[in-house]
Amino acid sequence: MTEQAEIEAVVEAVLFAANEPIGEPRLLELFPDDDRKRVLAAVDAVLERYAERPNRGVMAERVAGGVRLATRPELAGWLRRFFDIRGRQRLSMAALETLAIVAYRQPVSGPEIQELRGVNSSAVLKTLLERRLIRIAGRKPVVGKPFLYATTREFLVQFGLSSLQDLPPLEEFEELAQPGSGRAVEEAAASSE
Amino acid sequence: MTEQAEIEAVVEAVLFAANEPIGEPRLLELFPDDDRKRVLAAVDAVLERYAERPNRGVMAERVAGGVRLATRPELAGWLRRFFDIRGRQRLSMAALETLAIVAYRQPVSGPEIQELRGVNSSAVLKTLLERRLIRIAGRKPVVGKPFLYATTREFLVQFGLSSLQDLPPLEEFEELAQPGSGRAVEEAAASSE
Amino acid sequence: MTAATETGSGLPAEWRVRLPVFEGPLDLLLHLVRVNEVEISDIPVTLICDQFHEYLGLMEELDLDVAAEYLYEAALLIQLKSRMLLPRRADGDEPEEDPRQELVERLLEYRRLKEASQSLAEIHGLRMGIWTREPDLPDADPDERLDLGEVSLYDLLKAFGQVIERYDREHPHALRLAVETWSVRKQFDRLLERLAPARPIDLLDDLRRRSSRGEAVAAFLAVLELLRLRLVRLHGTGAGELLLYRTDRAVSDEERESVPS
Repeated sequence: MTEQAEIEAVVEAVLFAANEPIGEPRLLELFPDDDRKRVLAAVDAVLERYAERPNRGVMAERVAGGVRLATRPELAGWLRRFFDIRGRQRLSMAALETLAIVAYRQPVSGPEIQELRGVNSSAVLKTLLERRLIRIAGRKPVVGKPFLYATTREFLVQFGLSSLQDLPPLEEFEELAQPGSGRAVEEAAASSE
Repeated sequence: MTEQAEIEAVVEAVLFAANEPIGEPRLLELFPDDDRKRVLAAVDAVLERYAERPNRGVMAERVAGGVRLATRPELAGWLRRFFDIRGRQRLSMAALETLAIVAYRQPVSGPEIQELRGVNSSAVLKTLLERRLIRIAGRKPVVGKPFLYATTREFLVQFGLSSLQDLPPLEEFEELAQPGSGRAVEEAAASSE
Repeated sequence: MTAATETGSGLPAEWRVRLPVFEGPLDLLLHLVRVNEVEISDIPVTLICDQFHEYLGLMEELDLDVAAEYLYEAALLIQLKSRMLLPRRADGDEPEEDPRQELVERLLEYRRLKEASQSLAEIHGLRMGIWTREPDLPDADPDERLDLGEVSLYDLLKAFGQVIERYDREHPHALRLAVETWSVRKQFDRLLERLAPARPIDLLDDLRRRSSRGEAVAAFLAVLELLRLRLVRLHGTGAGELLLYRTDRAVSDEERESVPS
């Protein structure tokens, strides 16, 4: 049996050193079985310790099936200034469109993506592969055996999702797309100004 | 003038992201001159926040030239255990290269792999055997009778392949990596800040 | 193509000054639906078709490269426009299919996709501002950075590409020929795998495709072995091809072992 205080310290230290989301199972592996409840309580205690407050610069967040420590997004401007970095390159709209298709339709093949977007998407797919946001998930058993694509754990991390179930539901968009809906008319009016 | 709470948050975020000790002068540079006292107070507040307590895994300490956040040295044993376990689920680039050679040239002998990679690969081969990604597929009937290596079912599962025939030829990868269409390249480049 | 005259067919006047750029033809169509304040489900084909062509005309005026995808869509629209002009049958018990149906579905689908990607863009914009630390790994091999659960086929291919590239760089061609030894058995296996019943391969063509003289020699020796074991037969054609046919015989392990490796 391990002291509750020590378990909390270990959990905090692991999250600090690991720089990636750590799921409870990996933390539980470190301790004897009868510490189980204490480990789970320690994770909650650390989450609480790093809860968002105006004077906190670091937060604990649940992403990709684990917990990780990271800076609060609101401080981005300050950090960019301090480290004198312009920040990572943002994804283009083309890349985000392609990523959305992969996220919602996975596993999805290159030709299917091209069909949905109406344009050739191979360069964008390469960008997403290089940024590890998508991966090749096999081949589709049709003529030409095109690659199938799926999202990665890195995608969940970068978009702050606990799992794919956390994606904004597509039904919402379906509703919005209903002809005559208030939102669509509003949009049309706004863009015609 | 900046709010005390915000300065504290910025100082904590900077120390977290920096991976090295940060001195007060560099922190002071971020803020207008009349924030001076508040910045120094914020550093003290963060030092206090990360003061050593039995349930804390991270501490703030003054070291040569500044303040840094680090895991408490008493926890080193726990961290080593954590990273040891994690290491078993990781692959080095060397291992991935070797795995790729086995995949594409199987059955292939140790000396042949060494010839292609230019370095001794026996440690890496051992790792790959342990992870069950490759197997020994006999001996090559040449001087020294070196082992021949081939990939396993586990390998197919890992890479989402239904059979070795699905392994894409290198040319297909080159197509993916260098799409010829100007339009597609344009798309990838059109990423805006 | 519709002339982009001063009156035009109703594209916003400022487009003549600053032409917006779209992600593709569907994006342009969706935008035209918006600026005209019409419903996707009841799209005025003639108007949209004319404006689409006018946009392409503006692109050409500006010497912009009009991508093939736009031209393809333009052709579809012309086809649709002409179908809309055909008289519809008034009789018939079955409800007539709207020729626009397919276009409508594609646009609705694309609009959903647009909405989804915009919400991803918002999340992306916010979360780009999150910073993490470089991990400190006590005693860990800093090279062990690939998470086995995350390594994919793309990484594997890339790794193999790197090996080949490095090897070629470090081994000037002449030297490599001297070092390389080509396995006859490997060529034997390769040919057997390639040879499907009733699908002959052209021997000369196959030999020409070998990466080096050494490999071609090994492949030729492998063919001799295949002939010896009556696993293939060779058939010369009038056109000067040498066709290699797979016979019905199965290959035994002992026979395979007898081929020099």
